[in-house]
Amino acid sequence: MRYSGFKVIKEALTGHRGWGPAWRDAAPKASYDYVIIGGGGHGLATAYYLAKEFKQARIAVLEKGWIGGGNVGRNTTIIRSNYLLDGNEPFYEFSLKLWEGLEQDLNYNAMVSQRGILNLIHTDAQRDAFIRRGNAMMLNGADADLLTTAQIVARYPFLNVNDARFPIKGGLAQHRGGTVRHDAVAWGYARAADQRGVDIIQNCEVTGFRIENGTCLGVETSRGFIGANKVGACVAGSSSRLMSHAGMRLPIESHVLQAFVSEGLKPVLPGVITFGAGHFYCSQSDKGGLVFGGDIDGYNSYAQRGNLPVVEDVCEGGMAIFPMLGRARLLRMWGGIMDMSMDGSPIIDRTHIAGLYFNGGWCYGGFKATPASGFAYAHLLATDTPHPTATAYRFDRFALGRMIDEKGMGNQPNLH
Amino acid sequence: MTQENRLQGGLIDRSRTISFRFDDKWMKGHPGDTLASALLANGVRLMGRSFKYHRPRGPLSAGSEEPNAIVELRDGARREPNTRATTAELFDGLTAQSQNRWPSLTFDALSINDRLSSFFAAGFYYKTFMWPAAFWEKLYEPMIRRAAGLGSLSLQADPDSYDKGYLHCDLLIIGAGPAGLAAALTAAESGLNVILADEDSRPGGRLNAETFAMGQHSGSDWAAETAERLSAMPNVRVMTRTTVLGAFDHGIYGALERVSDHLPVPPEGKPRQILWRIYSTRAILAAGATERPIVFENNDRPGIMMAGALRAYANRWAATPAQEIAVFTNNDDGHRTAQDLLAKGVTVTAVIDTRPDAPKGNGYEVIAGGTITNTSGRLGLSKIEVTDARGTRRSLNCGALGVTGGWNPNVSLTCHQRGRPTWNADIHAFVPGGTLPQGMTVVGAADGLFSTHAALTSGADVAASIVADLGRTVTRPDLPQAEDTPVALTPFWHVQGAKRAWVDQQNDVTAKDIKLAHQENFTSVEHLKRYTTLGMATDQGKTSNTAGMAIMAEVAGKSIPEVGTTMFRPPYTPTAIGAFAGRSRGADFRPTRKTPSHFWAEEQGAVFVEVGMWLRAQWFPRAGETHWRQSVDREVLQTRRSVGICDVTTLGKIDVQGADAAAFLNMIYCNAFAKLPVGRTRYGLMLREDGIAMDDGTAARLAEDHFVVTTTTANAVTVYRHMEFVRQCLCPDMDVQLISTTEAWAQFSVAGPNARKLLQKVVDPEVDLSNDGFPFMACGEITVCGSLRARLFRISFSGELAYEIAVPTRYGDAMIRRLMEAGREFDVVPYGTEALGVMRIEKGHAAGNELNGTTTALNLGMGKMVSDKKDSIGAVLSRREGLNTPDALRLVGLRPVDRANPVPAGAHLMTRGSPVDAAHDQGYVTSACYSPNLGHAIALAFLKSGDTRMGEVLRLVSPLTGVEHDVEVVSAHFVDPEGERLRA
Amino acid sequence: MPDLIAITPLGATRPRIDSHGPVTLTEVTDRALASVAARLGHEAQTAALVTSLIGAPAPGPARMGGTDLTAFWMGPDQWMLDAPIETHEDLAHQILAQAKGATSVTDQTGAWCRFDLSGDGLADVLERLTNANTRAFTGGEAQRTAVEHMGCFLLCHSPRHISVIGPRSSAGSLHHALLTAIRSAH
Amino acid sequence: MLINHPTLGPRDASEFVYKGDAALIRRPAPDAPDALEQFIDYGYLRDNPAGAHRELWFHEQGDRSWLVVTRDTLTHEITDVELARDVARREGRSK
Repeated sequence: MRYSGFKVIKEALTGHRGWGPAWRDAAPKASYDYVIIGGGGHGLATAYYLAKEFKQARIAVLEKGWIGGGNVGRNTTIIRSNYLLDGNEPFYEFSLKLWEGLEQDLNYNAMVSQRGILNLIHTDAQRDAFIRRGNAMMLNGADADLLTTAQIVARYPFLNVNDARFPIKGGLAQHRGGTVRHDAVAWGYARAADQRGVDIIQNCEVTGFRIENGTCLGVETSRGFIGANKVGACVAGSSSRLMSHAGMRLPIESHVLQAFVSEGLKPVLPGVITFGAGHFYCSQSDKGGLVFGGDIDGYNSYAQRGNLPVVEDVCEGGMAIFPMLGRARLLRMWGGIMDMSMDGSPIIDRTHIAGLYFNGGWCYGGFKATPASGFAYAHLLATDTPHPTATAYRFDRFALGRMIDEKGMGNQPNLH
Repeated sequence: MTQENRLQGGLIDRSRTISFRFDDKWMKGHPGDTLASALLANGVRLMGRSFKYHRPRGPLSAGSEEPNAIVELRDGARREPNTRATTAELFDGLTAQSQNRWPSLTFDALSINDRLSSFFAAGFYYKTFMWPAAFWEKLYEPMIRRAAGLGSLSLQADPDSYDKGYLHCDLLIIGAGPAGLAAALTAAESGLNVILADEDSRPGGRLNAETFAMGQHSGSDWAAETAERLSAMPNVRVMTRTTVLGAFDHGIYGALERVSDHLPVPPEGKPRQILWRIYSTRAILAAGATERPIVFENNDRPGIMMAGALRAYANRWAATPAQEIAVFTNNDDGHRTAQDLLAKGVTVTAVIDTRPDAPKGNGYEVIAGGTITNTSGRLGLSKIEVTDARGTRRSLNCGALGVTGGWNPNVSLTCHQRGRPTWNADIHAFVPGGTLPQGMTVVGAADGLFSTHAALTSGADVAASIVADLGRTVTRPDLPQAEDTPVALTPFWHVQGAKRAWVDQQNDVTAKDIKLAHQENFTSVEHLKRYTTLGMATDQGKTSNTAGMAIMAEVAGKSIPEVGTTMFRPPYTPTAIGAFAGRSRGADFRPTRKTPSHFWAEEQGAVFVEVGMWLRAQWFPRAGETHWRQSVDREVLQTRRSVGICDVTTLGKIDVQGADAAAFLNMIYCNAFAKLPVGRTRYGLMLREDGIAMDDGTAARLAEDHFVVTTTTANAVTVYRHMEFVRQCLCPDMDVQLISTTEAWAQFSVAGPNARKLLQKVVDPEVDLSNDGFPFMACGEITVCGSLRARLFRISFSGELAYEIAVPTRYGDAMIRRLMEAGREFDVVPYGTEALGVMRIEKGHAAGNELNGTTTALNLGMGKMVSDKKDSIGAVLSRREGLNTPDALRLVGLRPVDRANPVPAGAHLMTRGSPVDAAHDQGYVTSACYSPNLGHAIALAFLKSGDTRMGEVLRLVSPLTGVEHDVEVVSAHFVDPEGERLRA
Repeated sequence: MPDLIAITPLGATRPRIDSHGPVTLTEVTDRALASVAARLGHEAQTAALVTSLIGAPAPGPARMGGTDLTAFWMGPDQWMLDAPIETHEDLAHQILAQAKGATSVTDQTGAWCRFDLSGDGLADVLERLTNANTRAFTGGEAQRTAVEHMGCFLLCHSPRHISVIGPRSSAGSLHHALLTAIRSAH
Repeated sequence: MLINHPTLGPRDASEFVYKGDAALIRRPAPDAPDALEQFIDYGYLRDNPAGAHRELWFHEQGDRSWLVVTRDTLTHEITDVELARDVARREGRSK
């Protein structure tokens, strides 16, 4: 069933009896060509593009809980392609382009909203670094704009420029950046994949891999064995737990990242603001909640919750630039498990086990990457060659010394 | 207006009458009122509008679970959006505005949404607004955003201050109702260090809302006396107006104390609120329970309230929403409500009890087995339609309706560490279950024990067992006799056949929305919540979640526990962001570090720049200089011509001592230090274990077993941490001791041809500064200005004949003045970080812009420094092939072919004639400046195989800043490449 | 004596004193500091050195000791010595003379600023600044912790007299934080 | 979180700086024939368990000790804390 304004009106007048399920609850079959482990944004997108772009069939997505229950359902909804390094920027720009056409492609309104993202500059050295970044973005075909303090204050008159500890000296903007209604991304991909015959199997936890002489034959699950020609792992924060069943150790640590939302407020923030010096970034949802976050808690964790010091640190950053926030109330805080990689960049690659593929290490950048990650992973699964924008996301880059370290923090995941 | 609905009695202070304003009306109330109770007393039921349909709404509750009666409190910069009228304490002159309505609360244009509601069913927006694509951002979204949101921010800086604090206790008791008070008495009299926190201004919990007797006293009197008794004890801290908002790891709780919210403005110097971090050995949750509604047609009109709230308004605040009230119940509380209202002289039209076997009424009509099938009244309830057991409908006039579907224990805090509540079939509610936060026990109504007697005994018993656990002897207090009525309830969640029945009143989620979610396969409780927005409003679903689960269970053919609950998250109630920030805001966001010469530099009118937490002089403008470049050029030229002085105290200094000090430096630096003679300094490059350059600096050997290591300003802390890691974790038995001395010494660089002459005038006579006596890279301990101990290093960042002289910090101010005075005959200049930067670029020295965390020794042109004769951190991984490719980036110098052109840092480099895109990127400019010595711009850059491309002309491009022209690759050593000046 | 005039951490020639309610806040500038750390295998000698210097047992973890010349614990086998500056302007070298290669000594006088809180209700002030349980202090505690993002030592001479020793470069920020907390609490 | 410091008792985790898996104490021998492979494993591969995790914390706002903390990454419960220097010695890092 296609969604449309007319359909909405028709159903409204006929008591909404015509709406069917957004996706079927499929029962697992004995085997598939492709089994994608993880019903998050990336897994569902992978299944969708496998079916749509690569004309593959017999695809299943296995989800241990409810689809979209991982980071796609608990992030701060930002999309952008303001990366510095050649290994990253083309990929994220590809992703941003996919976002731009996503809703028509999926026939689902995920509220892709390009109201812009702004990174504040506080020192000359920072400006040098942001100019280099902005140039790298433009050389990769993305948009970037260097703003003066006056231009920024004109757009955000309530920014603290009077008694700021770190005075604002300008900013790097990407006007095509913005936000997307996060849950809708999972539901939109699920619905579109389902319509192309993908089996979405919830409450089906993968407990092991069946591997014989170096080849993966399928997965053991809480609902029995499921055979597969190709198995694609796509479980973000749970990557190490899952791949340990295949005897793999990963260049990944799992960390908790907290995020926050305020009570609903009339619109004040048009776009996304990032205050690096204060470890704070913020946007305002269409419902009016200020959605904000900051650094990860910084210790290995699989508990989807954090602690007070980071909550306070983030709010300090917020008050430092938005002193009007004092009387806005924090409504809810939550945590997600980030698959923090050793250089802060992801992995989309084959494993040493034939038929077993891996997608992970997204740190806290996974949401904006959802379409490109799904597309590139589908490309790898279908063709056994990396997508042109994802050639650098290899396991062996650490052994070869070809790290993609945007922040220059080295092999310590909690610093990325 | 008169207080037409003010009743007799209550716990308000009638001796004082205070004024407040709601929208444009001034009204009267009494101390002890909340905004909601005062408005009700003044005959106001309509207090707000709902989020989506802008339906008229009045208070549903009398507490922090309130979904409807939310207002903008106060004006101007102090405006607080979305404030619950039910918890806002009334003060004289209080002002409040209704919100989310236009033009007025009684006439709201957007209430048109209500008429169009069938088009706005759950999730409708996911299905439309997609054509044409461009319209989303241009038309649809702006429209939606304008309509969205509730209250509005003032857009001004919050004028109030906030504190943070830290408390420690043996036992934290959350909630000062009967259970909490009994627990506190027991623990306190047994000698524990107790904190008793309650969100209300008045201890007692439901005791203040009910007519229960506690022995000889009224419940509220007993609570007040008990709280007083506790407050008087030295080992107890009673904290009212304090909400425990979250249970964090290891017995740490977050709590918000509202110090001044009940006052017009906070007293001078005092905070508005304090965020407390409470460290507790044990905790008792006595947070009580929240009443839940029954869902029926048009159940959201102003005047329709929780039955318990009606009792609270009548008994505590002597206020009622109307003089004619009906009650809709599935349990005996409905009848208690009727009796309390009657006792206050309010007419009870009827009690509609869903139970066929409902108890007889005592002075009021009971409609047993009846339900409410509709209501009317545009801006407030006027009639209800009742359908009795035989299906006969009749209409009853009433201005208010009390609804009760039973009570839900407040389990929220038990779930903050992912514990899941379990279903208790006896009371038909979720009770604490799963793994509770470490050290937490639950008592009273929060644990599903609903009688006052059970609350008292469970509180006392649990406290006693904790006392015993902590090894103290238990002293049991005398507790009064209290009611012990059993729960009499027959589950009844919603009236069948309703077309528009509200589950989540603030977010306008109806029973039909929940059924639609199920129809579209959003059946997981998390999907239900996210698709319909059930429970995501500012009340976090405190009154709506269970009914929502029940309806979903019914349509899904499951039991309520099978449907389960969503995750409870902190904070327990929405909390001001300012409180989480405390005093760390504005200029006090982070501490400021000042150099020893800061006060002197201020006198000179220096311009300062942030470097980490430090403020450093960036340049020293002189009269007549209109552009910073004039000042910087002058400082550079004068330093190279004669002599200049710069405060370099901010560089990290780490004292390294011990028999193995040299071996230790060999480990942390990639180059060798073992053979460095005493009295000499050496440049050192530190790698991270991954082979990337981490930091650079110098190490001066003051004695066989004593070095002073310097780090860059930015990395001082991380390098020290790293060195301690190597010392304690990798080399535990090296005899080496580390301590930071960054702040112990005021250090000044004295640079320029006349540096020696100048210093000679300051050091004590016996110090030999001659080139032989104190050659380049020498170091030593000397005395200056008459026996003051100092350290002297002959090192040079500027490339000039230069020394760094260090004196005890307290003398730094005097020292800079003395040096400037001694240098007057040489026209000495102070120079700032800009001139420092220019001179180091002229010399091709790498700094932060080059050591950016991705560059190797090879990139920096120091590949040969990485010794393979010894083990050192990072040496092995620096040998990976990807870090040693022939086309690796190399540090080079650049100058514009047309000397008039700038060379901006951050620009990229392209081979001439090649396309200008990322695929053809050859490198980038790291540092750039105008060289006053050369008379044109110069830059340092990383260039692919740069070492083999000297003289090549490249295309420099900076599309971001609109620069594109040719530059020539040259040696990075622009000035004095042979280094004769610094050895002079 | 050098012919230079030292200034206080707050930048004046005379120490700053503030009073509010029951609390007095005093900038203390008349103390010399030097840290000592045991050389490997000389832990006992170093403890003995500290003992002899302060005329009392070398203080254990998070404790201070001594009367005129005092010491407080900084870390494993590491102490800070604290003496009147007029008699010990050159404390580090005075100790070094007795260290006999068993102990590493470092001059710390210039590295720190010190503010003394005296009067009643000091815990009410400090509980708004640090997570240290200062209410439980009875005297003799020496705890290193963070105060408003600054690494500080809290020395409890008595519940009515507590020193806050912080990084000298941040003296202004520390003084401001202390004063604000005093005004907020009293 | 609270970390029960072996010499100082329970201290707020916000006084500490986290580094990572305590396996970082086991730095390979640089002269081994397969030193490069060993260092790649040491530098980049982690067990990242969901459960008991031995990890390194530095008491930066305290006594400057590196600690080895055994903490459950699912519940954050801490079951053991040692001075890293003692652990390093026990693991044979004495020269």
